[in-house]
Amino acid sequence: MDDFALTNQSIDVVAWRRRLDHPQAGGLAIFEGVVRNHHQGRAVRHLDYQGYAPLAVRTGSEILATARGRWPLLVALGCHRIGHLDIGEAAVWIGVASAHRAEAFAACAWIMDEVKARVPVWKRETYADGSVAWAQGSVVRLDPPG
Amino acid sequence: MDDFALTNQSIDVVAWRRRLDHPQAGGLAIFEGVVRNHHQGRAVRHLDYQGYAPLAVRTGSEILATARGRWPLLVALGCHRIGHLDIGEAAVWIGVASAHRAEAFAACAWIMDEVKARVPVWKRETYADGSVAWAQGSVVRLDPPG
Amino acid sequence: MAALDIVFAMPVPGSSGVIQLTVLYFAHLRDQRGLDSEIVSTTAADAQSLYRELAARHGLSLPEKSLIVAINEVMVRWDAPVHAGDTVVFLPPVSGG
Amino acid sequence: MAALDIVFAMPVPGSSGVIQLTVLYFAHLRDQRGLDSEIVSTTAADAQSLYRELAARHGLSLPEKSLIVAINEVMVRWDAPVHAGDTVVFLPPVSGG
Repeated sequence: MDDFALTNQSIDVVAWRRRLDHPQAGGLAIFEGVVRNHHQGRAVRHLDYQGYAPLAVRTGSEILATARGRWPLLVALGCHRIGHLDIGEAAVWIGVASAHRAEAFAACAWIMDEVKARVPVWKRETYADGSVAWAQGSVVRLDPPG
Repeated sequence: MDDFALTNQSIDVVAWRRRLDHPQAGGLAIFEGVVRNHHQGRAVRHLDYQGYAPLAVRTGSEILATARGRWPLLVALGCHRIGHLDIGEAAVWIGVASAHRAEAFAACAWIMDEVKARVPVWKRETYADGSVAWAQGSVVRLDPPG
Repeated sequence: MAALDIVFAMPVPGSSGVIQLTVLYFAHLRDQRGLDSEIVSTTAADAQSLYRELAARHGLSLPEKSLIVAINEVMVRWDAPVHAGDTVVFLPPVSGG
Repeated sequence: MAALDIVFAMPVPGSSGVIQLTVLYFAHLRDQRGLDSEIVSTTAADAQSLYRELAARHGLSLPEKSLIVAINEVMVRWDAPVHAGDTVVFLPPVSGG
Protein backbone atom coordinates (compact mmCIF):
# COMPACT_ATOMS: atom_id res chain seq x y z
CA MET A 1 0.00 0.00 0.00
CA ASP A 2 1.07 3.54 -0.65
CA ASP A 3 2.04 5.70 2.31
CA PHE A 4 -0.29 8.39 0.99
CA ALA A 5 -3.58 7.50 -0.62
CA LEU A 6 -6.62 9.15 -2.13
CA THR A 7 -9.84 7.19 -1.70
CA ASN A 8 -13.49 7.53 -2.62
CA GLN A 9 -14.46 5.10 0.17
CA SER A 10 -14.76 5.81 3.91
CA ILE A 11 -11.27 6.11 5.38
CA ASP A 12 -10.65 2.94 7.37
CA VAL A 13 -9.05 4.65 10.35
CA VAL A 14 -8.60 1.36 12.20
CA ALA A 15 -6.62 -0.15 9.33
CA TRP A 16 -4.51 3.00 8.93
CA ARG A 17 -3.83 3.07 12.68
CA ARG A 18 -2.67 -0.54 12.54
CA ARG A 19 -0.05 0.43 9.96
CA LEU A 20 1.55 2.74 12.58
CA ASP A 21 2.60 -0.24 14.71
CA HIS A 22 6.37 -0.37 15.11
CA PRO A 23 8.36 -2.03 17.93
CA GLN A 24 10.54 1.06 18.42
CA ALA A 25 7.54 3.40 18.53
CA GLY A 26 6.80 5.16 21.81
CA GLY A 27 4.42 7.83 20.54
CA LEU A 28 1.74 7.90 17.87
CA ALA A 29 0.22 11.21 16.85
CA ILE A 30 -2.90 11.01 14.72
CA PHE A 31 -4.97 13.74 13.14
CA GLU A 32 -8.39 13.29 11.63
CA GLY A 33 -10.05 16.09 9.72
CA VAL A 34 -13.78 15.48 9.87
CA VAL A 35 -16.72 17.18 8.21
CA ARG A 36 -18.20 19.71 10.57
CA ASN A 37 -21.69 21.10 10.41
CA HIS A 38 -20.64 24.74 10.11
CA HIS A 39 -18.18 26.93 8.22
CA GLN A 40 -17.67 30.63 8.82
CA GLY A 41 -21.02 30.92 10.50
CA ARG A 42 -23.00 29.01 7.86
CA ALA A 43 -24.69 25.66 8.49
CA VAL A 44 -23.15 22.98 6.26
CA ARG A 45 -25.23 20.04 5.03
CA HIS A 46 -22.51 17.99 3.32
CA LEU A 47 -19.27 18.24 1.34
CA ASP A 48 -18.06 16.99 -2.03
CA TYR A 49 -14.34 16.67 -2.68
CA GLN A 50 -12.60 16.42 -6.02
CA GLY A 51 -8.97 15.37 -6.29
CA TYR A 52 -6.36 15.05 -9.00
CA ALA A 53 -5.41 11.54 -7.96
CA PRO A 54 -1.93 10.90 -9.37
CA LEU A 55 -0.58 14.30 -8.38
CA ALA A 56 -2.31 14.15 -4.99
CA VAL A 57 -0.64 10.83 -4.20
CA ARG A 58 2.72 12.06 -5.44
CA THR A 59 2.49 15.35 -3.53
CA GLY A 60 1.30 13.66 -0.35
CA SER A 61 4.12 11.13 -0.58
CA GLU A 62 6.65 13.93 -1.07
CA ILE A 63 5.32 15.69 2.03
CA LEU A 64 5.70 12.50 4.08
CA ALA A 65 9.22 11.97 2.75
CA THR A 66 10.17 15.53 3.65
CA ALA A 67 8.78 15.03 7.15
CA ARG A 68 10.84 11.85 7.55
CA GLY A 69 13.90 13.91 6.68
CA ARG A 70 13.09 16.62 9.20
CA TRP A 71 12.17 14.43 12.17
CA PRO A 72 13.30 10.95 13.26
CA LEU A 73 10.04 9.25 12.34
CA LEU A 74 9.47 5.50 12.26
CA VAL A 75 6.24 5.64 10.24
CA ALA A 76 4.38 8.49 8.51
CA LEU A 77 1.15 7.90 6.62
CA GLY A 78 -1.72 9.88 5.20
CA CYS A 79 -5.01 9.45 3.38
CA HIS A 80 -7.48 11.91 1.85
CA ARG A 81 -11.07 11.14 1.01
CA ILE A 82 -12.80 12.36 -2.16
CA GLY A 83 -16.42 12.23 -3.25
CA HIS A 84 -19.51 12.91 -1.15
CA LEU A 85 -19.01 13.28 2.61
CA ASP A 86 -21.63 13.70 5.28
CA ILE A 87 -21.18 15.48 8.62
CA GLY A 88 -18.84 13.57 10.90
CA GLU A 89 -17.09 11.61 8.16
CA ALA A 90 -13.29 11.71 8.01
CA ALA A 91 -11.97 13.77 5.10
CA VAL A 92 -8.30 13.32 5.94
CA TRP A 93 -6.24 11.10 8.22
CA ILE A 94 -2.57 11.68 9.12
CA GLY A 95 -0.62 9.32 11.38
CA VAL A 96 2.96 9.44 12.63
CA ALA A 97 4.93 7.04 14.83
CA SER A 98 8.20 7.95 16.50
CA ALA A 99 10.26 6.98 19.52
CA HIS A 100 9.25 10.10 21.45
CA ARG A 101 6.12 12.17 21.42
CA ALA A 102 7.47 15.66 20.66
CA GLU A 103 8.49 14.80 17.11
CA ALA A 104 5.30 12.82 16.54
CA PHE A 105 3.17 15.85 17.38
CA ALA A 106 5.37 18.28 15.45
CA ALA A 107 5.55 16.14 12.33
CA CYS A 108 1.84 15.32 12.34
CA ALA A 109 0.85 18.98 12.57
CA TRP A 110 3.38 19.97 9.89
CA ILE A 111 2.24 17.24 7.50
CA MET A 112 -1.35 18.33 7.91
CA ASP A 113 -0.43 21.97 7.20
CA GLU A 114 1.41 20.90 4.05
CA VAL A 115 -1.39 18.63 2.88
CA LYS A 116 -3.82 21.52 3.13
CA ALA A 117 -1.40 23.84 1.35
CA ARG A 118 -0.23 21.60 -1.49
CA VAL A 119 -2.23 18.44 -2.18
CA PRO A 120 -4.55 18.98 -5.18
CA VAL A 121 -7.91 18.34 -3.55
CA TRP A 122 -10.89 20.68 -3.65
CA LYS A 123 -13.80 20.96 -1.26
CA ARG A 124 -17.27 22.05 -2.27
CA GLU A 125 -19.60 22.95 0.56
CA THR A 126 -23.36 22.49 0.34
CA TYR A 127 -25.13 24.69 2.85
CA ALA A 128 -28.36 24.16 4.71
CA ASP A 129 -30.19 26.37 2.19
CA GLY A 130 -29.01 24.16 -0.67
CA SER A 131 -26.53 26.65 -2.10
CA VAL A 132 -23.02 25.45 -2.92
CA ALA A 133 -19.56 27.03 -2.95
CA TRP A 134 -15.99 25.94 -3.43
CA ALA A 135 -13.96 26.52 -0.28
CA GLN A 136 -11.62 29.46 -0.56
CA GLY A 137 -8.45 27.35 -0.60
CA SER A 138 -4.74 28.05 -0.84
CA VAL A 139 -2.79 28.96 -3.94
CA VAL A 140 -0.18 26.22 -4.27
CA ARG A 141 3.47 27.27 -3.94
CA LEU A 142 5.64 25.78 -6.67
CA ASP A 143 8.75 25.43 -4.53
CA PRO A 144 7.85 24.44 -0.99
CA PRO A 145 10.46 24.79 1.73
CA GLY A 146 12.46 21.59 2.03
CA MET B 1 -18.26 6.94 31.43
CA ASP B 2 -15.61 9.13 32.93
CA ASP B 3 -13.69 11.47 30.67
CA PHE B 4 -10.48 10.17 32.18
CA ALA B 5 -10.09 6.53 33.11
CA LEU B 6 -7.54 4.12 34.50
CA THR B 7 -7.86 0.56 33.24
CA ASN B 8 -6.13 -2.76 33.70
CA GLN B 9 -7.51 -3.98 30.35
CA SER B 10 -6.24 -3.17 26.86
CA ILE B 11 -7.25 0.37 25.97
CA ASP B 12 -10.07 0.11 23.45
CA VAL B 13 -8.82 2.86 21.16
CA VAL B 14 -11.69 2.36 18.72
CA ALA B 15 -14.27 2.92 21.45
CA TRP B 16 -12.42 5.95 22.79
CA ARG B 17 -12.10 7.40 19.27
CA ARG B 18 -15.85 6.99 18.80
CA ARG B 19 -16.47 9.15 21.86
CA LEU B 20 -14.74 12.05 20.05
CA ASP B 21 -17.55 12.27 17.49
CA HIS B 22 -19.21 15.68 17.59
CA PRO B 23 -21.17 17.40 14.80
CA GLN B 24 -19.26 20.67 15.28
CA ALA B 25 -15.87 18.95 15.25
CA GLY B 26 -13.55 19.66 12.34
CA GLY B 27 -10.32 18.31 13.79
CA LEU B 28 -9.47 15.37 16.03
CA ALA B 29 -5.99 15.10 17.52
CA ILE B 30 -5.14 11.78 19.11
CA PHE B 31 -2.03 10.67 20.93
CA GLU B 32 -1.18 7.10 21.84
CA GLY B 33 1.76 6.31 24.04
CA VAL B 34 2.82 2.77 23.28
CA VAL B 35 5.36 0.45 24.87
CA ARG B 36 8.58 0.63 22.90
CA ASN B 37 11.30 -1.99 22.89
CA HIS B 38 14.04 0.32 24.10
CA HIS B 39 14.70 2.99 26.75
CA GLN B 40 17.86 5.04 27.03
CA GLY B 41 19.78 2.51 25.03
CA ARG B 42 18.56 -0.58 26.88
CA ALA B 43 16.37 -3.28 25.33
CA VAL B 44 13.01 -3.43 27.11
CA ARG B 45 11.09 -6.70 27.41
CA HIS B 46 7.87 -5.45 28.99
CA LEU B 47 6.44 -2.88 31.40
CA ASP B 48 4.34 -3.00 34.55
CA TYR B 49 2.39 0.07 35.61
CA GLN B 50 0.95 0.82 39.01
CA GLY B 51 -1.56 3.59 39.55
CA TYR B 52 -3.34 5.22 42.44
CA ALA B 53 -6.74 4.92 40.81
CA PRO B 54 -9.00 7.47 42.51
CA LEU B 55 -6.37 10.22 42.47
CA ALA B 56 -5.30 9.34 38.92
CA VAL B 57 -8.87 9.70 37.68
CA ARG B 58 -9.35 12.93 39.59
CA THR B 59 -6.06 14.42 38.42
CA GLY B 60 -6.62 13.37 34.82
CA SER B 61 -10.12 14.85 34.88
CA GLU B 62 -8.76 18.11 36.30
CA ILE B 63 -6.19 18.27 33.51
CA LEU B 64 -8.92 17.78 30.89
CA ALA B 65 -11.08 20.44 32.54
CA THR B 66 -8.17 22.88 32.57
CA ALA B 67 -7.54 22.19 28.88
CA ARG B 68 -11.20 22.87 28.10
CA GLY B 69 -10.78 26.24 29.80
CA ARG B 70 -7.66 27.11 27.83
CA TRP B 71 -8.82 26.05 24.35
CA PRO B 72 -12.28 25.95 22.73
CA LEU B 73 -12.55 22.16 22.81
CA LEU B 74 -15.65 20.16 22.01
CA VAL B 75 -14.44 16.89 23.56
CA ALA B 76 -11.33 15.99 25.57
CA LEU B 77 -10.75 12.46 26.83
CA GLY B 78 -7.95 10.35 28.25
CA CYS B 79 -7.18 6.86 29.46
CA HIS B 80 -4.15 5.30 31.14
CA ARG B 81 -3.43 1.60 31.30
CA ILE B 82 -2.05 -0.14 34.39
CA GLY B 83 -0.76 -3.67 34.93
CA HIS B 84 1.44 -5.73 32.63
CA LEU B 85 2.08 -4.33 29.13
CA ASP B 86 3.94 -5.93 26.27
CA ILE B 87 5.80 -4.12 23.49
CA GLY B 88 3.40 -2.30 21.18
CA GLU B 89 0.54 -2.07 23.66
CA ALA B 90 -1.02 1.31 24.34
CA ALA B 91 -0.12 2.71 27.77
CA VAL B 92 -1.99 5.98 27.36
CA TRP B 93 -4.54 7.45 24.96
CA ILE B 94 -5.44 11.14 24.72
CA GLY B 95 -8.07 12.45 22.29
CA VAL B 96 -9.32 15.96 21.60
CA ALA B 97 -12.00 17.24 19.24
CA SER B 98 -12.36 20.88 18.26
CA ALA B 99 -13.69 22.98 15.41
CA HIS B 100 -10.20 23.72 14.07
CA ARG B 101 -7.01 21.72 14.11
CA ALA B 102 -4.58 24.15 15.76
CA GLU B 103 -6.26 23.97 19.16
CA ALA B 104 -6.75 20.21 18.86
CA PHE B 105 -3.01 19.67 18.40
CA ALA B 106 -2.04 22.18 21.08
CA ALA B 107 -4.45 20.84 23.66
CA CYS B 108 -3.62 17.19 22.97
CA ALA B 109 0.11 17.80 23.40
CA TRP B 110 -0.44 19.88 26.54
CA ILE B 111 -2.74 17.29 28.12
CA MET B 112 -0.17 14.58 27.47
CA ASP B 113 2.58 16.68 29.05
CA GLU B 114 0.41 17.24 32.13
CA VAL B 115 -0.60 13.59 32.40
CA LYS B 116 3.05 12.61 32.45
CA ALA B 117 3.85 15.30 35.00
CA ARG B 118 0.96 14.86 37.41
CA VAL B 119 -1.12 11.69 37.14
CA PRO B 120 -0.06 9.19 39.85
CA VAL B 121 1.02 6.29 37.67
CA TRP B 122 4.37 4.49 37.88
CA LYS B 123 6.19 2.52 35.22
CA ARG B 124 8.50 -0.37 35.99
CA GLU B 125 10.69 -1.50 33.12
CA THR B 126 11.84 -5.07 32.73
CA TYR B 127 14.91 -5.26 30.51
CA ALA B 128 16.08 -7.97 28.17
CA ASP B 129 18.48 -9.28 30.84
CA GLY B 130 15.59 -9.69 33.30
CA SER B 131 16.56 -6.79 35.56
CA VAL B 132 13.88 -4.32 36.57
CA ALA B 133 13.82 -0.61 37.40
CA TRP B 134 11.26 2.06 38.10
CA ALA B 135 11.37 4.77 35.45
CA GLN B 136 12.95 7.97 36.67
CA GLY B 137 9.73 9.95 36.68
CA SER B 138 8.73 13.51 37.56
CA VAL B 139 8.28 14.95 41.02
CA VAL B 140 4.68 16.15 41.10
CA ARG B 141 4.12 19.88 41.51
CA LEU B 142 1.49 20.66 44.10
CA ASP B 143 0.13 23.75 42.39
CA PRO B 144 0.14 23.29 38.63
CA PRO B 145 -0.33 26.36 36.44
CA GLY B 146 -4.03 26.88 35.78
CA MET C 1 -8.48 11.57 -40.32
CA ALA C 2 -11.26 13.96 -39.46
CA ALA C 3 -9.62 15.36 -36.36
CA LEU C 4 -6.48 16.28 -38.22
CA ASP C 5 -8.52 17.91 -40.97
CA ILE C 6 -10.12 20.15 -38.40
CA VAL C 7 -6.79 20.99 -36.84
CA PHE C 8 -5.29 22.02 -40.14
CA ALA C 9 -8.41 24.00 -40.93
CA MET C 10 -7.67 26.33 -37.95
CA PRO C 11 -4.10 27.54 -38.36
CA VAL C 12 -3.09 30.31 -35.96
CA PRO C 13 -0.73 33.03 -37.24
CA GLY C 14 2.67 33.06 -35.57
CA SER C 15 2.37 29.55 -34.19
CA SER C 16 5.17 27.09 -34.58
CA GLY C 17 2.61 24.36 -35.22
CA VAL C 18 -0.62 22.93 -33.90
CA ILE C 19 -0.51 20.23 -31.25
CA GLN C 20 -3.06 18.17 -29.43
CA LEU C 21 -2.93 17.70 -25.71
CA THR C 22 -5.21 16.73 -22.85
CA VAL C 23 -6.50 19.27 -20.38
CA LEU C 24 -8.12 18.16 -17.10
CA TYR C 25 -10.43 20.46 -15.18
CA PHE C 26 -11.13 20.51 -11.45
CA ALA C 27 -13.32 22.50 -9.10
CA HIS C 28 -14.19 26.01 -10.31
CA LEU C 29 -12.63 25.41 -13.71
CA ARG C 30 -14.57 22.17 -14.17
CA ASP C 31 -17.79 24.02 -13.41
CA GLN C 32 -16.93 26.84 -15.83
CA ARG C 33 -15.78 24.56 -18.64
CA GLY C 34 -18.58 22.06 -18.05
CA LEU C 35 -16.16 19.19 -18.68
CA ASP C 36 -13.85 16.97 -16.62
CA SER C 37 -11.34 16.78 -19.46
CA GLU C 38 -10.91 17.44 -23.16
CA ILE C 39 -8.48 17.02 -26.02
CA VAL C 40 -7.36 20.48 -27.06
CA SER C 41 -5.81 21.48 -30.35
CA THR C 42 -3.63 24.48 -29.81
CA THR C 43 -0.74 26.48 -31.12
CA ALA C 44 0.25 27.54 -27.61
CA ALA C 45 3.93 26.96 -26.90
CA ASP C 46 3.76 27.21 -23.13
CA ALA C 47 1.33 26.76 -20.26
CA GLN C 48 0.56 30.44 -19.93
CA SER C 49 -0.39 30.82 -23.59
CA LEU C 50 -2.53 27.71 -23.34
CA TYR C 51 -4.41 28.99 -20.30
CA ARG C 52 -5.02 32.39 -21.90
CA GLU C 53 -6.36 30.71 -25.00
CA LEU C 54 -8.69 28.44 -23.02
CA ALA C 55 -9.77 31.22 -20.69
CA ALA C 56 -10.72 33.41 -23.64
CA ARG C 57 -12.45 30.58 -25.49
CA HIS C 58 -14.46 29.29 -22.51
CA GLY C 59 -14.76 32.22 -20.14
CA LEU C 60 -12.56 30.76 -17.41
CA SER C 61 -12.47 33.41 -14.71
CA LEU C 62 -9.66 32.34 -12.36
CA PRO C 63 -6.64 34.64 -12.61
CA GLU C 64 -3.28 33.05 -13.38
CA LYS C 65 -1.87 34.08 -10.03
CA SER C 66 -4.43 31.90 -8.26
CA LEU C 67 -3.53 28.83 -10.30
CA ILE C 68 -0.56 26.52 -10.54
CA VAL C 69 0.15 24.44 -13.61
CA ALA C 70 0.87 20.71 -13.69
CA ILE C 71 2.18 19.09 -16.86
CA ASN C 72 2.23 15.29 -16.86
CA GLU C 73 1.63 15.20 -13.10
CA VAL C 74 4.47 17.54 -12.20
CA MET C 75 3.94 21.11 -11.01
CA VAL C 76 5.78 23.54 -13.28
CA ARG C 77 6.24 27.25 -13.96
CA TRP C 78 3.90 29.17 -16.26
CA ASP C 79 6.61 29.42 -18.90
CA ALA C 80 7.01 25.64 -19.11
CA PRO C 81 6.61 24.46 -22.72
CA VAL C 82 3.71 22.26 -23.73
CA HIS C 83 4.10 19.39 -26.16
CA ALA C 84 1.82 17.14 -28.15
CA GLY C 85 0.36 14.43 -25.94
CA ASP C 86 0.93 16.29 -22.67
CA THR C 87 -1.65 16.21 -19.88
CA VAL C 88 -2.04 19.74 -18.59
CA VAL C 89 -3.94 20.76 -15.46
CA PHE C 90 -4.53 24.25 -14.11
CA LEU C 91 -4.94 23.73 -10.38
CA PRO C 92 -7.27 26.14 -8.56
CA PRO C 93 -6.46 27.02 -4.94
CA VAL C 94 -6.51 23.71 -3.06
CA SER C 95 -8.78 23.12 -0.09
CA GLY C 96 -8.13 19.68 1.30
CA GLY C 97 -8.43 18.75 4.95
CA MET D 1 -10.33 -4.43 72.25
CA ALA D 2 -6.94 -5.85 71.57
CA ALA D 3 -5.96 -3.26 69.01
CA LEU D 4 -6.62 -0.41 71.41
CA ASP D 5 -4.69 -2.17 74.14
CA ILE D 6 -1.70 -2.29 71.85
CA VAL D 7 -2.03 1.36 70.96
CA PHE D 8 -2.16 2.45 74.53
CA ALA D 9 0.76 0.18 75.37
CA MET D 10 3.00 2.29 73.07
CA PRO D 11 2.61 5.89 74.16
CA VAL D 12 5.03 8.33 72.52
CA PRO D 13 6.36 11.22 74.61
CA GLY D 14 5.17 14.64 73.41
CA SER D 15 2.37 13.29 71.28
CA SER D 16 -1.05 14.78 71.49
CA GLY D 17 -2.54 11.34 71.06
CA VAL D 18 -2.29 8.19 69.00
CA ILE D 19 -4.37 7.81 65.85
CA GLN D 20 -4.89 5.10 63.32
CA LEU D 21 -4.82 5.81 59.61
CA THR D 22 -4.32 3.98 56.36
CA VAL D 23 -1.14 4.34 54.34
CA LEU D 24 -0.98 3.16 50.71
CA TYR D 25 2.33 2.40 49.05
CA PHE D 26 3.20 2.59 45.36
CA ALA D 27 6.24 1.90 43.21
CA HIS D 28 9.60 2.23 45.02
CA LEU D 29 7.91 2.67 48.40
CA ARG D 30 5.76 -0.44 47.88
CA ASP D 31 8.91 -2.42 47.13
CA GLN D 32 10.70 -1.05 50.19
CA ARG D 33 7.77 -1.53 52.55
CA GLY D 34 6.81 -4.87 51.07
CA LEU D 35 3.12 -3.97 51.38
CA ASP D 36 0.45 -2.33 49.23
CA SER D 37 -1.18 -0.77 52.28
CA GLU D 38 -1.30 -0.90 56.04
CA ILE D 39 -3.10 0.51 59.03
CA VAL D 40 -0.65 2.66 60.93
CA SER D 41 -0.88 3.73 64.54
CA THR D 42 0.96 6.98 64.95
CA THR D 43 1.32 10.08 67.03
CA ALA D 44 2.36 12.13 64.02
CA ALA D 45 0.37 15.34 63.69
CA ASP D 46 1.19 16.08 60.06
CA ALA D 47 2.23 14.33 56.87
CA GLN D 48 5.89 15.16 57.26
CA SER D 49 6.12 13.69 60.75
CA LEU D 50 4.28 10.60 59.56
CA TYR D 51 6.67 10.06 56.66
CA ARG D 52 9.72 10.52 58.84
CA GLU D 53 8.35 8.01 61.31
CA LEU D 54 7.60 5.44 58.59
CA ALA D 55 10.89 6.06 56.80
CA ALA D 56 12.83 5.46 60.01
CA ARG D 57 10.77 2.41 60.94
CA HIS D 58 10.88 0.71 57.51
CA GLY D 59 13.98 2.10 55.83
CA LEU D 60 12.12 4.07 53.15
CA SER D 61 14.83 5.78 51.12
CA LEU D 62 13.02 8.35 48.99
CA PRO D 63 13.76 11.92 50.13
CA GLU D 64 10.80 14.12 50.97
CA LYS D 65 11.59 16.51 48.14
CA SER D 66 10.98 13.73 45.61
CA LEU D 67 7.55 12.91 47.04
CA ILE D 68 4.21 14.59 47.17
CA VAL D 69 1.60 13.77 49.78
CA ALA D 70 -2.03 12.93 49.16
CA ILE D 71 -4.50 12.79 52.03
CA ASN D 72 -7.91 11.34 51.22
CA GLU D 73 -7.19 11.55 47.50
CA VAL D 74 -6.19 15.21 47.52
CA MET D 75 -2.61 16.40 47.07
CA VAL D 76 -1.55 18.52 50.02
CA ARG D 77 1.48 20.25 51.55
CA TRP D 78 3.86 18.44 53.88
CA ASP D 79 2.55 20.39 56.84
CA ALA D 80 -1.03 19.22 56.28
CA PRO D 81 -2.44 17.64 59.45
CA VAL D 82 -3.31 13.97 59.57
CA HIS D 83 -6.38 12.68 61.36
CA ALA D 84 -7.69 9.34 62.49
CA GLY D 85 -9.18 7.42 59.59
CA ASP D 86 -7.31 9.33 56.88
CA THR D 87 -5.87 7.59 53.87
CA VAL D 88 -2.36 8.91 53.32
CA VAL D 89 -0.19 8.28 50.26
CA PHE D 90 3.37 9.40 49.62
CA LEU D 91 3.61 9.62 45.84
CA PRO D 92 7.01 8.86 44.30
CA PRO D 93 7.96 10.70 41.08
CA VAL D 94 5.30 9.74 38.55
CA SER D 95 6.16 8.11 35.24
CA GLY D 96 2.98 7.63 33.24
CA GLY D 97 2.77 7.79 29.50
